[in-house]
Amino acid sequence: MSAQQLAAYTTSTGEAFQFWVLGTVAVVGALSTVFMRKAVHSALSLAGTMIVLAVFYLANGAYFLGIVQIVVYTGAIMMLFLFVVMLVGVTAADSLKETIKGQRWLALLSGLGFGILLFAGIGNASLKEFDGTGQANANGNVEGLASLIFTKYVFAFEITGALLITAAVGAMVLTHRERTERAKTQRELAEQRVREGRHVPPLPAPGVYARHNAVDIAGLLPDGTPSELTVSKTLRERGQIRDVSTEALNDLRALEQRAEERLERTEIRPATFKRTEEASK
Amino acid sequence: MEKLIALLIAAPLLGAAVLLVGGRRLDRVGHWIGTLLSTASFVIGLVLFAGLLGRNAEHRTLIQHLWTWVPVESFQADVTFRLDQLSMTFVLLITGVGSLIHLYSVGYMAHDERRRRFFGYLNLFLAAMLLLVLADNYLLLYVGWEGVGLASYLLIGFWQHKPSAATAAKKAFLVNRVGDVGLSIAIMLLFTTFGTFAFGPVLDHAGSASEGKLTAIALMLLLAACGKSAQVPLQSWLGDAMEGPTPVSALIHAATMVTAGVYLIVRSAAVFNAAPDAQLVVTVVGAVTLLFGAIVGCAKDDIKKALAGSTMSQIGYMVLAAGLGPVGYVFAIMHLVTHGFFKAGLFLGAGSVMHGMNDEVDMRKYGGLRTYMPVTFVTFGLGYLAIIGFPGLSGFFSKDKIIEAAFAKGGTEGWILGGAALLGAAITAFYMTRVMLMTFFGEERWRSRPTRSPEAPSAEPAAEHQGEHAEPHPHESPKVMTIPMIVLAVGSVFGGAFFSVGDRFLHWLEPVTGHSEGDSPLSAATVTGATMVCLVAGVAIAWAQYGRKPVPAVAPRGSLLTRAARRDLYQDDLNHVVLVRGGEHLTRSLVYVDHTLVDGVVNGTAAGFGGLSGRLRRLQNGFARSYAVSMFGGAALLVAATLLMRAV
Amino acid sequence: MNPVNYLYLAALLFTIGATGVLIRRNAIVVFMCVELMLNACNLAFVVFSRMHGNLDGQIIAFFTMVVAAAEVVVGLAIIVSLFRTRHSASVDDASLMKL
Amino acid sequence: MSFPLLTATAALPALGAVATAAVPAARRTAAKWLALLVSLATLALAVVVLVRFDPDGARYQLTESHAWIKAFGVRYELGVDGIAVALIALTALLIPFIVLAGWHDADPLETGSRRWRPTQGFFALILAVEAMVIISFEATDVFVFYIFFEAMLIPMYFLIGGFGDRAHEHGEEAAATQRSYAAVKFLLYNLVGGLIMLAAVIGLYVVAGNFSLAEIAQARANGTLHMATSTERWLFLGFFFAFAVKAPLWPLHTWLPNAMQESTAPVAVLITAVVDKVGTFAMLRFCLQLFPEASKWATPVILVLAVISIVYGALLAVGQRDIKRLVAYASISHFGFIVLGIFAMTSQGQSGATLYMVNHGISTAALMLVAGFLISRRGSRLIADYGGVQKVAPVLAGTFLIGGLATLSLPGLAPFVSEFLVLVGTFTRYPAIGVVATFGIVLAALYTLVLYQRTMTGPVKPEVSAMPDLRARELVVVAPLIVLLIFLGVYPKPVTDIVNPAVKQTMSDVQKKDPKPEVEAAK
Repeated sequence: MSAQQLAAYTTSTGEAFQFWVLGTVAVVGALSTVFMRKAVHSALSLAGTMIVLAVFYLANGAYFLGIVQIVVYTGAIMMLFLFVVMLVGVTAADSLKETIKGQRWLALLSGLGFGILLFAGIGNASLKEFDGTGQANANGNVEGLASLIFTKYVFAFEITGALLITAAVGAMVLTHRERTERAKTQRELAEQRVREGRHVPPLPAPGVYARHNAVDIAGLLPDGTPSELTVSKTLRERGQIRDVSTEALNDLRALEQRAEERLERTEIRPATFKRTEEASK
Repeated sequence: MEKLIALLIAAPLLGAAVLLVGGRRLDRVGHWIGTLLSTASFVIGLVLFAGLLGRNAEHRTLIQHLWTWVPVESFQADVTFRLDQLSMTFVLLITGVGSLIHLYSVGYMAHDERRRRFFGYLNLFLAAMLLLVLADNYLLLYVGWEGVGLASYLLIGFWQHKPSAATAAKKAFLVNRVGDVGLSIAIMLLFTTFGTFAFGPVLDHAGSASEGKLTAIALMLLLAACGKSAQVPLQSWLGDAMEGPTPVSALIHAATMVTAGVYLIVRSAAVFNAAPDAQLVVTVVGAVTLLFGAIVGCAKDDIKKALAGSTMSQIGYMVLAAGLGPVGYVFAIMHLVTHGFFKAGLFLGAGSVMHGMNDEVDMRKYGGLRTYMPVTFVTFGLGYLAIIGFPGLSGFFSKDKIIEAAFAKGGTEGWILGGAALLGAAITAFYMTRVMLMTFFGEERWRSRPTRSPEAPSAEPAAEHQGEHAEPHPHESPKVMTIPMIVLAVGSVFGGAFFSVGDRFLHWLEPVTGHSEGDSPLSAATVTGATMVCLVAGVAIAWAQYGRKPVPAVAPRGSLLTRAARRDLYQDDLNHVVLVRGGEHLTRSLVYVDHTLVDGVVNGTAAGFGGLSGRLRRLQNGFARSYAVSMFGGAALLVAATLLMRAV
Repeated sequence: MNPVNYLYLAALLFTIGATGVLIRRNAIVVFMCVELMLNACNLAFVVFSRMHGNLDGQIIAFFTMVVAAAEVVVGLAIIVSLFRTRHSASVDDASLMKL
Repeated sequence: MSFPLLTATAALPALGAVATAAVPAARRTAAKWLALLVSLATLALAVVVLVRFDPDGARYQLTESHAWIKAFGVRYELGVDGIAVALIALTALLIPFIVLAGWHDADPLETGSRRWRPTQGFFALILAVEAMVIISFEATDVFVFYIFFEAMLIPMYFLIGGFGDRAHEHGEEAAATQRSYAAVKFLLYNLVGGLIMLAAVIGLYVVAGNFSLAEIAQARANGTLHMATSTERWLFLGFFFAFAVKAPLWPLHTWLPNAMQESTAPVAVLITAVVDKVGTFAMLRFCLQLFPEASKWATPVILVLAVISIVYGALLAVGQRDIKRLVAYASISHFGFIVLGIFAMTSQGQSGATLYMVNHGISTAALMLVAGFLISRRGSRLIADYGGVQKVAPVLAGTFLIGGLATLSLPGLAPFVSEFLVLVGTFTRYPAIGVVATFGIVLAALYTLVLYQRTMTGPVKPEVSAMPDLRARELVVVAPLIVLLIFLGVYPKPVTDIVNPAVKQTMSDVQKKDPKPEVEAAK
């Protein structure tokens, strides 16, 4: 057989080495995509797998795809994922505990079976001849693809174009929130409050200390516990309220100490105190 | 002249339509419209009668064909009228008595706010009855037949707010329906036998049919007659029918409708003549009813019910006569006519009495009324003499002839039937005398009257608004009521004589019904003598019982027979137990079966499928992921399948 | 080494992705797993095109990417609006297919 | 290509249905008037058909034929014989009354709801039913007939399930459940029948190779199409079962009482007076024409079933406590008469049966609609809740009585003629069965009079003491029906003239002659 063919179905040891190393990486990435508890981590590991795949494309002579894989997939789509993850809540980690009875076992079972079957299928499929992409890529991989896309697959191409447009519009429609009813005026809101009878007065303000404008610090109730009402809904849902009840008490205690220290001295110099008062004017 | 026949029916029919559709605005004149139209019909009848008399005997049949009614292949029913001597007789009786009773009702129903409707129904009845007797084929006759049934239903139940009246009406209609089944089966048999059911062809060819078929037809006709004419075993409705206003009882349940059965038999003479067995059955029915009615009539304290019993028995006479064949037909009709006079008269008299007595119907609350209502007394008395067959009065001639004819039947049957007829005459004399005595003689039991006795329910609503315990002030009825009574009384006095002198009636009817002199084992004189003896005996016994000693105001327990007779010889109770109760149970069980069995099977299968699908439904738990699992598993199976395919 | 191993890898990734789809409840992660499966397919296609020495496989892979992009856009949009309405991205919460 | 009259007759109500459904929710009255006008226009068209139809002409007239599904040789073939014409006329005649009677039945309980538009739906559905009924009377292609025979169920289902009586003893939600039960029952029964018929239709296609009634009958007649006896019998049973369910024949009748009891009076009339007629009509047109031998083979059993229906229905009617159920069972009894007449295989029987379909339609309409007015006044269907109505509302009671008398087929009213024809027709060939059936008339009198007595007579119940008499609209509904009952009772010739030739045809299909009388006495 010619070297050409030989090159076709056996590969250089370099490629073999690359395959075994990166392949493991890819599999690990895939597995961690599945088993990471936090969506962010899954997304990142998936990105890793994709990059590995991009390399494999290049190795298989699909230069254009390789680049596209990196630019479009890893660059765009995965970023999109991350955006959404952030939108939905980075911190929101879902438990891997299964709710549907027997679901997990069935899933693993069928997955295993499917995998085995695939392997068997590939195994006894006679895939010996690899006449590589040599002459296919003779005058450039991109040109080759282009000539195919704009001749043979032109209709499919156009249709996918249309599909993309539709998808874009669809995404906008889905995510765009139409204001169905007129925004309530202050007056109406007030009336509603009175009608509902809860919180007739305005909500209590968050406990703000001079040292920073902390909307995320709940105001404290007389017994020193933080009041949920004082912080905005979003923060409450994100669970990002900073509970400062204890440190507030500590500060108070510290204050008292200092006051006592003061008290020992202030008795003899009220004038200065007054003067300072005037000075402050 | 044929053209006039339709008018006979049209006049009262128009009246009925106008009065029933007209609404309240006719309330003031309604009764006069009704009376006028029935009288008009009577006048037309007279004109036609004159016309018939003008012709010679064999051309006295007028046919008027109006239109083809139901044409389906060989089944051809036409609306055709036939006016011959027989129907002419009926026409005159119906319209004549009818008009009188219309007149009477004007007074009698004066206080009823639904009088217009009442007259509408009366006219409807007249129309239907005329249709019945004028029809030229059995199917058209059937229409009239049911029409009078409807009218009687409406009139019996005229005071519908009384459950008793409504029930009585329903009962009457239902019992009649049973008879109608007979009539319709008879018509079907006629159709299958002769291919037609028009009087002409059927009666002409009656002889050529097989006797079995003819007997069947005749028996079915008899069943119909029993229903309509209240003959045993379908007599039970007549007594209750007295719930209706008295004029109704007089017109429908004494003079005309109940005699339709006799008309049917006489009309189908040819068929009966060819079916001797059927004839025998007819005579037996007649004889039995004659005694049955008479016995019942003896025991009733309700004056109308007593008269109803007597009606039953008198019609029994007619049926008996009709069953005797050509010997009896003429006399059956003659007795029918005379009976029409005096029985109507008696009922009107009874009505007049009730009118004067706050609508009290219990004879035990009457007594000594002759001085208070002389006209009623006289007319009633004449009717009484007529019905018991007092020599010279109409009842005498007609009934006597029937008894003769019964003996003339010959053989043991002849003796039995004749004996029954004689006995009947005696009992008739007894109970009529009883009625007479209890009502018009004896001390005045209505003074300081006690509470009304339970078994005599008030027949009229007037009782309610006149107050229960108001002591009645017996008084003569107004002219408008007495005049018809007088006319009828005249008829019941002279009718019989007029008909019998020179056998006028015989010659008049003979062409239609045919006539043959039977050879009686007894001479006419003997029979008459025997009848007289029975009559005297009956009167004497009645006098002994009710004339001499005072009548107790509350009915005594009485002998076994009396009690039985009070309850219509338990025949009604039998019906109730067997038919009503049985029927109720049957329907109830059927309803149950329909619900559980017939429906249950279907619902069962339905439930089965429901359960199955309920189980299958568990798979669809709505979780996308479990659907995905099944999908994935399916995919795996597909791969496996393909691999296997490649393997083999 | 025989390039067929690429195919084995693809199969492996595909299976992993599929299983992930089945066992994860977070819609986003499920989505990622779908992407993983798609990529596995792409790899297979690329390898096939190498196998047959023409570019059709790559073309198909290319189209797959495009479609996947479209699908991701729409899918994520759906997830977002879903999250807006029911404050959760769990696929089990959207069990509306049940009657 | 002349004007497609038959198509128009069916299409007009169909379009009307669409138009009515499209009327905006607020304009309820407009929808009503539209529906009424459409139904009247349809009536006019039906009259045109009636006039254009020549009784002594060809068997099928005003025929239309267009290729439809070439693959199975399905042709859109329409054509009417006398029987069909009579029934089309009946349908077109009754619908306006039904619409008028149901004028307020579908008014929404709470007004102002913008989306909910029951009124439009109600009348649209009625018109849809009319269209389908008419076209299934016209179809001479088995397949076309089958389609509409089945499609009819859909609007009927919604009419029964969606628009029940407001009057219910156990309150509204109980009414709703019972209603849906009735609707589902109706649907299931008829669907099962329809499925079996579908099998038979396919079988017929396999045997005959096309669906055209005329062609198949022709081929049967001149022997070019031979069916094995067993095949013919199976096919016959398949068809007959569906029709027997629709008719309904004992023991397949139990859907009718529920359906009629739960639906409003006009819909009940629609069911029993119009839709069910398709079943009996189809027996006459398809069973006898396509499978004469099998029909004759099955006759004894069918006659027995029919007699059972007559007596059984009547007895159960006597036992009912619910006015509408009573009428329903009475109808079952009457359908027994119709089937009896059809399968007696005499010209009297079959003419009578056809006439019976028409008369029963009118009489039931009269009785049921008046009953509906009564129920809508008192708000209860139980007979026991009434009494003495006659004194309060004499006109209502009077019309009710006339309707009842028609139901017990009193001579002088239309049903008598048909019933007697059926009885005679049966009697001439099967005397015993004829006699048994005749006793049905006693039972008919029983249940009718019991109903009248309990509701209308007796002392006035306090609940009904304030009951208003018939209003103008209701009179307009009832009066014409009554006039018609009387007219057809006195002069049914117009109908018989149309029907007789068609019946003669059918008789020749089954090669039967009327039995000859013993004595030829007829002039």
